[in-house]
Amino acid sequence: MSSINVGYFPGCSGLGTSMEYERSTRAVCRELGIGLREIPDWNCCGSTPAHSTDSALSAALASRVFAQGENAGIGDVITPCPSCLKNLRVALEHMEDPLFSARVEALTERPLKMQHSIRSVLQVMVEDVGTERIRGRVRRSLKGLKVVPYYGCLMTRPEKVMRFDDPENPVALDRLLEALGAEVLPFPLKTDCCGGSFSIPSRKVTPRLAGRILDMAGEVGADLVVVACPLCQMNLDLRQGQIRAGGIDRVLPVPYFTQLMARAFALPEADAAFNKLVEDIEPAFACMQRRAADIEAEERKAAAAEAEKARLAAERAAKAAEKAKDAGPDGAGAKSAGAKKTKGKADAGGGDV
Amino acid sequence: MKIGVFICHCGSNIAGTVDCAAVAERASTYPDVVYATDIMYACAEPGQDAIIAAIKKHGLTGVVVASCTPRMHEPTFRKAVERAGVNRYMFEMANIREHVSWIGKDIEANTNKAAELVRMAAAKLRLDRELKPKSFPVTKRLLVIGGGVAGIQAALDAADAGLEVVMVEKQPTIGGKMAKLDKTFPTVDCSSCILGPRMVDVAQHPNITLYAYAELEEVSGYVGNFDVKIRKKATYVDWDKCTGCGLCTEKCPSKKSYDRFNEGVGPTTAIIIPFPQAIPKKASIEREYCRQFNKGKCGVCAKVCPTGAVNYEMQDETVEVKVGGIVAATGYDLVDWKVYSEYGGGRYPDVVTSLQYERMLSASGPTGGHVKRPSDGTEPVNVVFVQCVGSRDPSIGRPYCSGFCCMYTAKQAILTKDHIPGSQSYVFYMDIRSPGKGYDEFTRRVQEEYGARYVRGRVSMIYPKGGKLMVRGADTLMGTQVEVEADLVVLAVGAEASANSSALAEKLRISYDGYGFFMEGHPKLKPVETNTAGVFLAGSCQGLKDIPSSVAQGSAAAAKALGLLSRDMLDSDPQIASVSVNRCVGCRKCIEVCPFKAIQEVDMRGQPKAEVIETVCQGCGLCNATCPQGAIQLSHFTDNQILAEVEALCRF
Amino acid sequence: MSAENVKKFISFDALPGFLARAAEKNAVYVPRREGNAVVYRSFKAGDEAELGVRPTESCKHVVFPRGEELFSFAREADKEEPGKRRLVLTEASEPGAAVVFGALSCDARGFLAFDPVYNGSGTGGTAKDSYYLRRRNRTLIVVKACKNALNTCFCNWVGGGPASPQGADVLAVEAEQGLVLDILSGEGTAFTESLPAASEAQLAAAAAAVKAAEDSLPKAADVSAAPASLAALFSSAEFWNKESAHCLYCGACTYLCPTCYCFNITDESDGLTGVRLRSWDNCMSPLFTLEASGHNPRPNKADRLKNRVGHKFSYYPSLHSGRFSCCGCGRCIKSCPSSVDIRKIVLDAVKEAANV
Amino acid sequence: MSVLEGKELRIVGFLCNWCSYGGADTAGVGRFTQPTDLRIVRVPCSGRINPLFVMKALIGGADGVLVSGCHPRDCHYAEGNYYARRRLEVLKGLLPVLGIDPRRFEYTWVSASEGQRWQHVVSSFTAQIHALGPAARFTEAPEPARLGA
Amino acid sequence: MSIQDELKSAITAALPDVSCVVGWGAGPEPLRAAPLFIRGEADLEGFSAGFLSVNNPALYLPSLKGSKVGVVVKGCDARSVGQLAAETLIKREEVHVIGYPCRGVIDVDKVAAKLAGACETGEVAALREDGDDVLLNTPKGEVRLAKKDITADKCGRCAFPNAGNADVFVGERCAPVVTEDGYADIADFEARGLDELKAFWEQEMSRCIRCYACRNACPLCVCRDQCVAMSREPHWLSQGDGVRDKLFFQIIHAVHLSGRCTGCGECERACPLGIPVLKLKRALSRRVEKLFGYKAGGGDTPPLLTFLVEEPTIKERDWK
Repeated sequence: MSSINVGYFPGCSGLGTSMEYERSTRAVCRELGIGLREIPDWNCCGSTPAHSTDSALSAALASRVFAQGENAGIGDVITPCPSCLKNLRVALEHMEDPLFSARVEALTERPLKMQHSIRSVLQVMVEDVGTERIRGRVRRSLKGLKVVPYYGCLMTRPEKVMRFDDPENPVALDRLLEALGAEVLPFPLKTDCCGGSFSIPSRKVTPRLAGRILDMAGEVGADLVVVACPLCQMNLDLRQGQIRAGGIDRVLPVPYFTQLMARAFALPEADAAFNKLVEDIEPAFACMQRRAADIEAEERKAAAAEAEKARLAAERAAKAAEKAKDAGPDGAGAKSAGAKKTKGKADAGGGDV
Repeated sequence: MKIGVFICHCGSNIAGTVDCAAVAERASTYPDVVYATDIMYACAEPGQDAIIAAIKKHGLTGVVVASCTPRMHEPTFRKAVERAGVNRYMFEMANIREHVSWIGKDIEANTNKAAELVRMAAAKLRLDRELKPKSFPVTKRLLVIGGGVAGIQAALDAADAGLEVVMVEKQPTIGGKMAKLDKTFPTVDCSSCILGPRMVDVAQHPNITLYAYAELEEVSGYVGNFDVKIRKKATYVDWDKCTGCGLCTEKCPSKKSYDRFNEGVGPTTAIIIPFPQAIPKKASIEREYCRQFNKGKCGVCAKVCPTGAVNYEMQDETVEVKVGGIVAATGYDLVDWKVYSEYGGGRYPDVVTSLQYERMLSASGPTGGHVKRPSDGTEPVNVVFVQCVGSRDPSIGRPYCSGFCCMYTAKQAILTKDHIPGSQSYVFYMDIRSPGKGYDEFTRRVQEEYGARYVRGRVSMIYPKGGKLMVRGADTLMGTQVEVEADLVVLAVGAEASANSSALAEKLRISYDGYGFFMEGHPKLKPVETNTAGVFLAGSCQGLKDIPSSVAQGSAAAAKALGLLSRDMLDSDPQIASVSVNRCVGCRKCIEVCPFKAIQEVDMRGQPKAEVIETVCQGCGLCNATCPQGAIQLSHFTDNQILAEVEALCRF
Repeated sequence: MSAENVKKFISFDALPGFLARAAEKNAVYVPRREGNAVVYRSFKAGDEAELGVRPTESCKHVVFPRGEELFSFAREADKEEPGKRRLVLTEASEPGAAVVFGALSCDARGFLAFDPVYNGSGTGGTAKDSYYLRRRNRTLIVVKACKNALNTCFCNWVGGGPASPQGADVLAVEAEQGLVLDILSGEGTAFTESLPAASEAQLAAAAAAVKAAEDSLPKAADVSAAPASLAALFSSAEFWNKESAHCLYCGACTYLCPTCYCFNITDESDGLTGVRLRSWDNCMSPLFTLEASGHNPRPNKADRLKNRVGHKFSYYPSLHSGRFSCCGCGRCIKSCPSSVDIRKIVLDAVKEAANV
Repeated sequence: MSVLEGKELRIVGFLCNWCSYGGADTAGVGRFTQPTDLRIVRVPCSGRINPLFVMKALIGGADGVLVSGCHPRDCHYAEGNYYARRRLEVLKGLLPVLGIDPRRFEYTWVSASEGQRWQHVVSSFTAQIHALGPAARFTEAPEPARLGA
Repeated sequence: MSIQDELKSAITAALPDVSCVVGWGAGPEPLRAAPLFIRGEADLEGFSAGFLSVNNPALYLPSLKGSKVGVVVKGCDARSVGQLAAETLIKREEVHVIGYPCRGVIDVDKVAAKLAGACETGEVAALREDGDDVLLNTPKGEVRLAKKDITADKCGRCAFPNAGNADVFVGERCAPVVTEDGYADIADFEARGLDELKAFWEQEMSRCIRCYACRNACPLCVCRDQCVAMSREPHWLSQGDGVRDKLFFQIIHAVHLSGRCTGCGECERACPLGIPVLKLKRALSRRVEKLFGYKAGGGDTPPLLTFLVEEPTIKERDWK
């Protein structure tokens, strides 16, 4: 497969709260041959708080990002952050309206061509790279790790803007994690709200909503919750103290999917950057290794049994052939005897039902 | 030609904004117009008499009336001129009310426009030719497609009136959706107790021939004389021999077949009699589950059948029938609710459809009338009903209301309490739609007497938690979010046009709407007719409706069919296409486009020529617009007539 | 007029001015280049006449318009009796005088085939076509002699030549950067009155040009047997099927022909008013002989081509003192989309008839 | 016939009897005010409309032509409007090459119940034609006025 | 063997089974060939195919329906055969199609333009081909012209030089000049603007003499003797000489050919007055191709004789 070259928009979180996402994303992309060209002198995508007060201002910020990319000859852009993605997409859509784009161009003081495509890092991983290629890169399988994927509100919604996966029951991240070797548990709350938007206006709401997600993850037996959004990650990881204080007694590490990819690809520890997580992930990995050992032992036993079965079957076949030969020189007779034998066996099988 | 022109005042409806006398004066200068006048009410008796008198006095050979839309009074005036001895097709109307006086107040412009419309009508009339309808005999037999309650009603009514009836049913039994219901609202009486005897009547009626497990393959012909091909699908059981004893279904080793009749609530066998009261009560083999067909060996049913009715070699068979009229009563199907991922999309076994729930409630159903959770077989306590799943939802292309779900949900909530006295029902609804006799009272009873809790709001999500289902939704009356812990969730799945309804419509050459429901002839005045003469509609195929409405429509369709087929001869509309054989070059383009297969190629002294089958032609004129040399012309709308109208306007 | 045989001269430089002055008095038609064709157009000051390339069409429409309104009619309401209609006829207005400047010699000779049909001479003077005659009598024709022959020319077979004066009022021969004008009629004299007489040198150059043009024509074939031969082959379907096989039976040959004079009459009306129209018709069209019953005595193109050739080389001469209704201009050959060659058909007929 | 000078332009409508003519009736019954320019030719089906009728009107001096039939799937004759749609859509390709503004011809679908839609269609089409102004007439003379000065 | 000889043997081989083979032979002047009906080997002598084989022999096929005939075709002629067969105007099995690679045919009007001022094309005494050039004997001496400068416009946009549906194909297939007809000529023409185009047609059509050579040269004009141009029932046209009626006939012809015209250009070539009537047909072909991806002559049902319930390419105005 040829290498992929795309523009890259890290988003503000990447420089602060989600450094581990940023770091692991770049490392994983390098490993998969995805060339990232960071948009020079990029700025805020115009998401919170601009978009809630002035859509033109928000679009102007987004437009400047695209303009910067355009000046550098960048066409297709990817970003790890779903919130940035949503805002950049919405801006592209709004800019098709000439009246709106005139308002924005008044702010940017230059004409804008908006012929870009923008997608998420996750989307590129599953659509362009593909799970097969990811599976092929795995050097340290996550076998034995029980995970639930958490997509959050924005990764697939609003449906018309994001145009990615099933809006209510997405499975892209599930497939990706399976490719890494992990056991993905059915998780009913994968698109529930983590309360991110309320983290500043209301201290009560966020722990309740985030707690519900963690509680469900614990209930279905997950070792950890895998995320793809910096804001979700912060809410789920950083607030576990508050959540426990609220009565939900769960301790669950919340890594980014790119971090798990980095680990599965056996990239340097610094690239996986697990040390940036608040809740320690190492106990989960320890648990994973124990389980993996058990699974492998089971598998070995099963394989041995299978081999034994095959050996016995071969032996029987050889004996039957010997017998047939003895039956006489008439080849046709030998054949019919063999056929009869098989038939009798099938009948017996039928009677069992 | 001598043309008379009558400009109607329609009281002040027209005269208020059109100078009718001035229009008449201008009309008197038009070609061949020998008499023009204005008149107070042309359609009233004095008006018609005046027209007749003028025809006689001035020897008129054609009449133009400028009044309302021809869609209103063209037949009235045609009859009037005919009374005066003028052929009914030597008549044209100019629509100066709906198209002039009612849509603008500028008297100068309206008067001018009215005069021009009269000019066009007169120009067309000059080229009108006398037309006479032709009579043809009628086949006194009715085809009913679909053996649900609407089709049954239509068939029985028609048969009781003495008409021969052929009924075609896709499934191995008639009864349709109603046969699957446990009880009916608002009387909560037993569905099969009221339907069963009617089904038996169909089987026993001397005038009814039933083809079950059969489909309509092809329809040709025209009103009064349709030629119908019916494909009887292979059941692999000779129904002449089958006694319906059911021994085969007991012995069949393939016991994990999908049970269509029971909506998959429990498994069934590969050879089945759908349910004990099935009509015809005959066994049939579902090939996809049968071991004999899939593995090439088994033969158990053939061995046990006391009459030797099983025949694995059976092939589909085609029957040809001539009928005079057709009633389509093909019902509906449920929307594929699995598109709703937020409700689990089929991943949670304890989320069931309302129709599955009916089968669970039914004493003859697979659970014997015991309501059990499919996941673990335990009896539910909290049952949540979710309304409008696939109804009133533009996001999945189903913006319409299915009409009957509010009522059956109320019924199911009542039945739940009857079956499990300790249970609690919750109903999430958008609006309660209960406009029927005793319907609204019924929805009050379920809340007040049976304690069902109605929550006004949509369900946003259903997810499993600890063996239960969490139903999260909005309570828009309280303005809050609610979560209900449910043992069983019943989705009131909306209905849609039955699968392949559009293909059937195309065979019948009737129109259907964007959802696949068949179009009635007129939404108010022709509710069971279609625009294809001789084809009628009954039941939900025309639009979703409950049992009483379906039955009423079944009777209505039968009445319409009886009216048609009570006549020995029918008149064909003479406004049809005809071929000028001298000019036809036999290029076949008209034959290719005719939607009614009304044109055939004939040989005329070695030359291929087109010929219109007069009784089949519907008069659309598509052939006329297709024929490059204009050799085929639609009577009353010929090229020259339309050109005359255009030239009356555009010749500067 | 005093100088009966005085020839005049006009230089090409002076020609536009001369034509412009003439156009002030009469309609003047000159050949003009339009696209890939050369057609006769009414001359307006500033126009350039094309006197080199030979016109694609003949100038017969100046005298015999493609669609001529004979009269118009209207049905008017009778003021006294509204039920009655009066039919009001209005004659088409009288055409004015016209000049064709730069016609081919063949075009002028073409009118000589028209004349006996329309002036009554063919019928002993009983049937005169006033519509034709009034235009014919008011049209002055200035022929511009051809300088050389084209591949398709055969005027010398039928009694013509590149500088034939027949039918012309003035014959112009190109010489010395201008035209030497031979005046052939009184109208011609009046038309050229303002022009100077030609010099000896100019006359000599003109005579030489005429000689060169005549020499450029191949020797004429003898078609004197054609009338009899064609009559003899009237029933030979095989001959005509073969000759007409590649004909597309369009009307190009007849409508470009200077001698084809057939017409059709239709009323074109919108009900209230209308016109009676005389428009060109052509014998290659199946409608030419289509009868109201639907029967067509000439159903095939072979029948129709036979009529066309037969008319020109057999039936017409038998009615009009042996004159062929063909002037040999070759336009029917030159412009035929499927390369039908009337010369070949006539010669084939003579040969075929001789063999029979 | 002359239009009302300075007030109206010549707009010809071809409407199918079953849907659009009924829609225009419905608009009338609803008293939905419309411009007076349009003159309606009633035909049984949009499939009856030979594209040449449209051309005849445009060449003959119409300033605008509007065709309206039943919505796809709603044709009284099942298929007529499908053929009409293709033919009329193709016809649009001929207008510019002839020197006729393609905006002078439109086709659409209006059902018998869509009185309001009909009002909207007529009003916006009439406004469109007025914005374009009177169409230049093709000469009926044998020889046109000479090009250029 | 030369292509000429190969074609002759192909015709000879076909003759026993057919009533005639339509090809080309010598015409009335050096620049023009004439359609040739070969009924026996004796007729073969005059046969030639090549640069002068302008006429479309498919024209004659519908009138020969009922007996088996042979036809020698260029690529464009073969498209006409294909379209006639698709519309059942001929029976394909009744036609024995002999194809050869066509590298373009002459446009006599272009020769006229090249010779302008020197002589008329009717004065050319002989034509000789010399590789990519032709040599003309004119009264002013020998003139050498490059074939590419005097080849018909349609040949410059030829995507089908080899008869695709031939029963016998002679010679090496040659590469198409273009793979897609871009209709650039129509786009350029339209770019002149509406006012100019209206005046253009008024001027051009004023030359029309209503001879209907355009129609009669069109292989796909099915109506033949029954054309609406002259009929009174229906009465589309007056018989007058007005520009409007004459233009309207061209509109009729174009509309009747929409979705059927293979662009053989015979209408325009046949016009004795040189009116560019093909433009109207090409404007419609361009639209048909864009809407339905249909190129006439390929053998599929003409797009206007069929439909799709959902037309993915038709963007209807929504009247919002």
